Amino acid sequence: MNFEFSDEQKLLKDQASGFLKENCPLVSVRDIVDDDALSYDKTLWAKIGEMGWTSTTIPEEYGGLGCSYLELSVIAEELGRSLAPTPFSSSVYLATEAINVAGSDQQKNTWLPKLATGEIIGCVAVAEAKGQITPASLATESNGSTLSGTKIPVADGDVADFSIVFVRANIGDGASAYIVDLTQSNVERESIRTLDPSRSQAKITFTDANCELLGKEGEGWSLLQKINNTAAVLFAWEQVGGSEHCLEMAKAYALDRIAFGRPIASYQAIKHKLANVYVKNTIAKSNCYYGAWALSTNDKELPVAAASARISAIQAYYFASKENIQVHGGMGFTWEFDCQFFYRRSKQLAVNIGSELVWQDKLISAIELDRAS
Amino acid sequence: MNFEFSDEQKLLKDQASGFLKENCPLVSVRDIVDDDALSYDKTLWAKIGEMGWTSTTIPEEYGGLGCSYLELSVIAEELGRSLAPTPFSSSVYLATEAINVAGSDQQKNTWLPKLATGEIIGCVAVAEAKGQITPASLATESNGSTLSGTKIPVADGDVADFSIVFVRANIGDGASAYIVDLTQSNVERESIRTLDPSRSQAKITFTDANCELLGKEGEGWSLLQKINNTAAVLFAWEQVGGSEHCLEMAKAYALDRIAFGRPIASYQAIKHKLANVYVKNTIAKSNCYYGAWALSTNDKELPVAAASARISAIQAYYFASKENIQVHGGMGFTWEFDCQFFYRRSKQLAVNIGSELVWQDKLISAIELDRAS
Amino acid sequence: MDFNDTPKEAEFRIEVRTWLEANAPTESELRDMEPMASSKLWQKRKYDAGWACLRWPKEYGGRGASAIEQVIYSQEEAKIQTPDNVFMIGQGMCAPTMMAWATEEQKREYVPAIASGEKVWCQLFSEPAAGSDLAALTTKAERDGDDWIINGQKIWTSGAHYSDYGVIVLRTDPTVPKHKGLSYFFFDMKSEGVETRPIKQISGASNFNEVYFTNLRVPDTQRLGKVGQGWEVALTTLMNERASIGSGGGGGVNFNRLFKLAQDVNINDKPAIKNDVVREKLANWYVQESGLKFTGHRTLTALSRGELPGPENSIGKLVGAPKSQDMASFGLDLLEQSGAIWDDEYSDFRGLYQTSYMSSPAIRVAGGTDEIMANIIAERVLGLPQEVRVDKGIPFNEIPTSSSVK
Amino acid sequence: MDFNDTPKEAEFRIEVRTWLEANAPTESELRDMEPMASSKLWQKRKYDAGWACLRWPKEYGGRGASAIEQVIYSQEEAKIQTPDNVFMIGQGMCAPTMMAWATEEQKREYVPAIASGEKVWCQLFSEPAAGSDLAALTTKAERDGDDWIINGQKIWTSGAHYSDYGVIVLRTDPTVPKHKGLSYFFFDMKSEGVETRPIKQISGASNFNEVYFTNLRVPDTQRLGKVGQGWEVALTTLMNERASIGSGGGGGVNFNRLFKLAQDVNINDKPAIKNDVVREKLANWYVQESGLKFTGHRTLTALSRGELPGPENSIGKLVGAPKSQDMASFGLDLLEQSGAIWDDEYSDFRGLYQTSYMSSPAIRVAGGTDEIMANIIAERVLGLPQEVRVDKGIPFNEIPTSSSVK
Repeated sequence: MNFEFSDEQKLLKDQASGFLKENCPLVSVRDIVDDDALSYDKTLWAKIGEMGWTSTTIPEEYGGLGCSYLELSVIAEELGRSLAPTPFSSSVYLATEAINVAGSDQQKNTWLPKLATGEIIGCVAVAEAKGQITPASLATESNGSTLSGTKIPVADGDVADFSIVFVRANIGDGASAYIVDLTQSNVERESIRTLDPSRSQAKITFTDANCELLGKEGEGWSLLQKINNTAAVLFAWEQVGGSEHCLEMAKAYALDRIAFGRPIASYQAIKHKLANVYVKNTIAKSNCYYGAWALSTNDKELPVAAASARISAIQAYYFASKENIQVHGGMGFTWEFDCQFFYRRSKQLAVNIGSELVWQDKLISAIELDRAS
Repeated sequence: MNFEFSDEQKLLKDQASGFLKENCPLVSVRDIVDDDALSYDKTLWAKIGEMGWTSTTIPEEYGGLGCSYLELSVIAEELGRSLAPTPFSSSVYLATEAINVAGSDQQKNTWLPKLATGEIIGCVAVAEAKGQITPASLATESNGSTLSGTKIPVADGDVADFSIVFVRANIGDGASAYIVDLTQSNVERESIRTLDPSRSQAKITFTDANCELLGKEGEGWSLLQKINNTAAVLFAWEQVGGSEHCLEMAKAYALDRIAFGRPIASYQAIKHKLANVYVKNTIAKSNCYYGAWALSTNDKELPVAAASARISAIQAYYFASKENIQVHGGMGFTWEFDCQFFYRRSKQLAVNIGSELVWQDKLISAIELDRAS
Repeated sequence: MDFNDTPKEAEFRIEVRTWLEANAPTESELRDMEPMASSKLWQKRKYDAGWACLRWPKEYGGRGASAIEQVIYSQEEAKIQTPDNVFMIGQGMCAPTMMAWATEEQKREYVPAIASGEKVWCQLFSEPAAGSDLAALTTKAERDGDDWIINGQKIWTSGAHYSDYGVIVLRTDPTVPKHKGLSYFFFDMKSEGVETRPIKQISGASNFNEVYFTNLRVPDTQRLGKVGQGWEVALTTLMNERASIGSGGGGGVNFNRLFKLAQDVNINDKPAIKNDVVREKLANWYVQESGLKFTGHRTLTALSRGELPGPENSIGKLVGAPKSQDMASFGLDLLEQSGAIWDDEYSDFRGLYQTSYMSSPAIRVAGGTDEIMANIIAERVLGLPQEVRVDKGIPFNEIPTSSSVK
Repeated sequence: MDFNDTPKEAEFRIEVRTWLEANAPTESELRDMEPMASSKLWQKRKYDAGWACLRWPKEYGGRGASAIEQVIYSQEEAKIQTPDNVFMIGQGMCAPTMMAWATEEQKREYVPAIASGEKVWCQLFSEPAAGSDLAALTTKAERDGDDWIINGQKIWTSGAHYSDYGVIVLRTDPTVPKHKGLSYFFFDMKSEGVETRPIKQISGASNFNEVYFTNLRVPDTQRLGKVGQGWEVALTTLMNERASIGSGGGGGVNFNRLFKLAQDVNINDKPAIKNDVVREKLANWYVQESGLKFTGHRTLTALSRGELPGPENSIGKLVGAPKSQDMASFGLDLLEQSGAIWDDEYSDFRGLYQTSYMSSPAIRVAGGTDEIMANIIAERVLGLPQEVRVDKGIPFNEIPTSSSVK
């Protein structure tokens, strides 16, 4: 039994932690939030590219490090802990993954080396309106060489260079995926104000935009499920990193804040609240370990492992981030304090690739499938 | 605004409370539980009949008091508080109600006067197997004059004189209701051991048993819904009475029990637990008030009011009864202590006329219907 | 049991309604008026006709009415569109304290002007290191002849920036146990030495202020109660605060709105309202809302009978605040990716769920945290013991403080 | 990261498996044997072959093995059918305490007999008025020459009725602060003056006993630690209890069983597993179970590396116990009316859900209540302050007691 990261992976985690403490303190998250004109931290993004994190799981033949998802997991945890305001998740967990999984050799050669260095940013465009998206609800269409429609919101769509766009298909699973250069003139982009201003969202209108099929026609929805499973594990690591940061903040504040002559950390209402945060974080983290293992070995349990990690991480982060504010009392809900950033991020991550509700259903479906066979 | 019982109703409640404290202390509940041969407290039942409680809502022309459901509500609350081990709910809330609502003059004349005095006991037989019962799942059938099939479990079916039996119908709402004399030879009855031995359950096998249609053929399911709405409110009052008793017990124990030199009631874990019990009880009780009002005025909001009372009362009683045990620590789960009786009863009442799950769905359906019109 | 007024109440309700219909300010009257001017216009009109602060004695600008008459008036006024009420703190908390503790002369001078809306008052109690533990406040008043010199900082003061007067609790002796060293004053908010700064909340709104005092001079004649009796006076104010918070909750999202959202968005290509989880959650929230509503009805019934409602009222906030937060969070989940948008142009439902998600943390704290509310129910309703107090009887300046308090 | 043994562990596992396959008691061997005799037969066989109490030193009957070897052995033994283990308390708690505190002579006399299963031991700590607050115990030992005379009552003693020896903490001085007045002994359970009565639980089972002492005589040579040092000795025992409770939970109902039930019963004429609420609840319980399972894997990994797992283990019981209760309750709801039956003949699933509903309250209390578990996590894992202790430094006989304690 070796259910732990290797020493090298732990070293990588320590390096990531140190790097982000220096290059991404909470004050730099605040800078992005406070300035509407800033979509992400460009300096940080450039350095992340230099560190090679964007290339972690890209095969060496395409300029990547060819590392496993275990390495990417430890990076994700630290990115989540620091709330790094970058398009890392869109570009690395989703767009890179989509091309890596479904791209032709030529597509891989075109995009992966640049994604590896971080010189270009990718994103994924699925949503078109409020509520859950299904193939049947997609309005965006393509004739194979151009596509038209409006996607909203697209995480990091305002800063990405290209997007994987999911459009309606009348065959197969009902959807197809296309690679679209977002810098072309047939693409109109607009930044949108968001619940979590440290992560940008966009509205993108495609009008006969040039596009290139990724994978096969009518296999887009399956591709999306596949990359969402990967992203679910990595998002979960970010969420756990964030939850743990919340616990540290809440603990530090509760130990310092005196009420009625003693630290509020000495009251059971606070002690048990923090114990519950710890419990939820531990449950989530242990599920993340399993998710990382299943991802790294491409185990057939991945759908179950990914859903478990995501559900428990969503629950842990919501609880940790809201109770962190609560422990901070009046200060917690002031703009001046940092508690808000975690609370915002917890929801941004929770709705980005399908909410808790969607994944609970997915988990049971995966188990049903598993037990039926 | 007069959202309160009248002085006469309050007096009735005080009388009921006094009567039950004297005639139904917890030790007599224990007697019924400890002795497998005892299905209910016959002495208490006889006295309840003498008090006229069984006749509360029966019209005067049939020998009843012709009182409103408000009077029955205050009695129900006290019966629930005392855990009275009698077939009151089956006979009064369900069987009496069914005949009162759907019976012919002759049927009313036959049954109601005897139900009023408590000399006979009625019950309702619906369930046939595990899980939720629907018209389509009913196997019991009737040719109009006899019926055959097995009902399990039937609350108080072993001690009742007659039952309203719900059978499959191929017209209307899919079910018909029949009155069946349980003392006839074509009916075989067997007492079943129960989760709450203070309330009896039976298996009843009908083999060409003589029966008499109640209401119209193919209108049985609607009748069941109607009497279940009434029963939901009255059950809820019983549940609230029980929940409040749990809170009193837990409070008294917590104030007396010393740990680390002070009463456990001084620890926030216990204080907040009891505060939460109080909150849930209050929510449930206020919904019960509304349910009682809607029932007494036969308001069109009754389906919503009944479901609200039932859902909140189920939740309150489960929480109060399990946390009462928890507050009592090791003593709480011993046979010697009385906490168990409330915990058992809370579940008996929760599953008797459709679980929380069923009523949550009903509530939203009623609201949908309401808003659509 | 019925929902109707008694005949006497019904008669009063008609009187109220008749007056309101004839006198409520019209849209054209208020056009181009600043919000404060609108508020004052309406309050003055009510006052002149005897419809301000109904429960107060007539000599201080009230009507000498009963509690249930006050409720009926409020219900009726709530049915029509009227200007915002900026007088609530003055009328709900400051004036009752003045009536209980000020000299007869002061009452006649100040209280009617609160009823008429001529003067706006605010309440300055909380401090950065004295929230739930209010009596730990450190802003000090030092005697200087006939005046007191005040230095320090208050926080969470609603309406400080537009108030004419404030009531304040100050530490006049740090060497005695903490509840003993406090005194209570009222003062002119426009005085020199008072600086008000808005606090920006995470929702973007600024409902509260910080107020800084630098050698503010307050005459001793504006002290309420004796020196050292400030805590007792403050309790008068706070008791009235609890009463006026009522069943609270607020926060925008409620059952009706979430029900509509669930009809409006899809899960698996079907309206979300058809999803069993959505139904279950909505059902649970519905019964909480109806339970609170009917608890309110029971309170009104008590009022109607001349009884005083007890601290049971705290359940409104204790249930309502986390409910708002969870409902907002669930609403965002139903919106899926769109939940992350909070944009005037693009947010569905005008950003209701996003706004509520970001506002609800404040509701769980302001006016007493969830934890304090649970304590109140445990101690005052159920009669359970108070928390162990390690600061009892210890001189205030020997009690440990948070490191943030210099 | 992988789920496999290291080569050394794999080798050891094969050795264990080989021995178990060759030596596990066969059905025919055990036929007609009393459960206690079966247990003793199997334990003795393990002991003789060096497979009992693996981590203990060889001189006391163990194997001198590592923690991970112990785990591997347990995993392998769990895979085959073996007689019930009635030695857990003696081996898990009593023997480690003896090894830490007894004389060399006593260790050699008593400990190997625990390993071999020749003698069964139990632990007598809790009392009716000393549960979570164990040190409040009042059962007293009074010195009489070379002996101590013991009077009082212990409770929650598993296995008292079949045990040969017991370890016990007693009050030897009520006039000093409570932790200072305790002493620790071991004694012969078959002595005169010891009376054991089973406690009937609400589930109908009797897993615990009350034990009454009337002038029980215990020689002073059977004292472990000094007079007044009993609390310190008891901590040795308790530390080992925590370790052996592990991730607990138990209680019968788990995800797999509830999943099957949901396939088996209908809601609205469709299998309950198709209902979204059922799916949501099952999903949430699944992630809790898998989270606990993988937390256990992380603990095993630490053991495998020779590290000591910490009090994080408490989360198993804290999560698992209320989960069992809620799952059982939900299972009964899915059964609808049938949920109220608890009858050998008629209960579905052999009464699993009913049994679990009635057993789970005990799980939330035994071995530390939910509230104590949360305290342990808050204090020992997160380092938050301990509860305010009003009984600190006060002579034991001046501390208030529950009215139930005469």
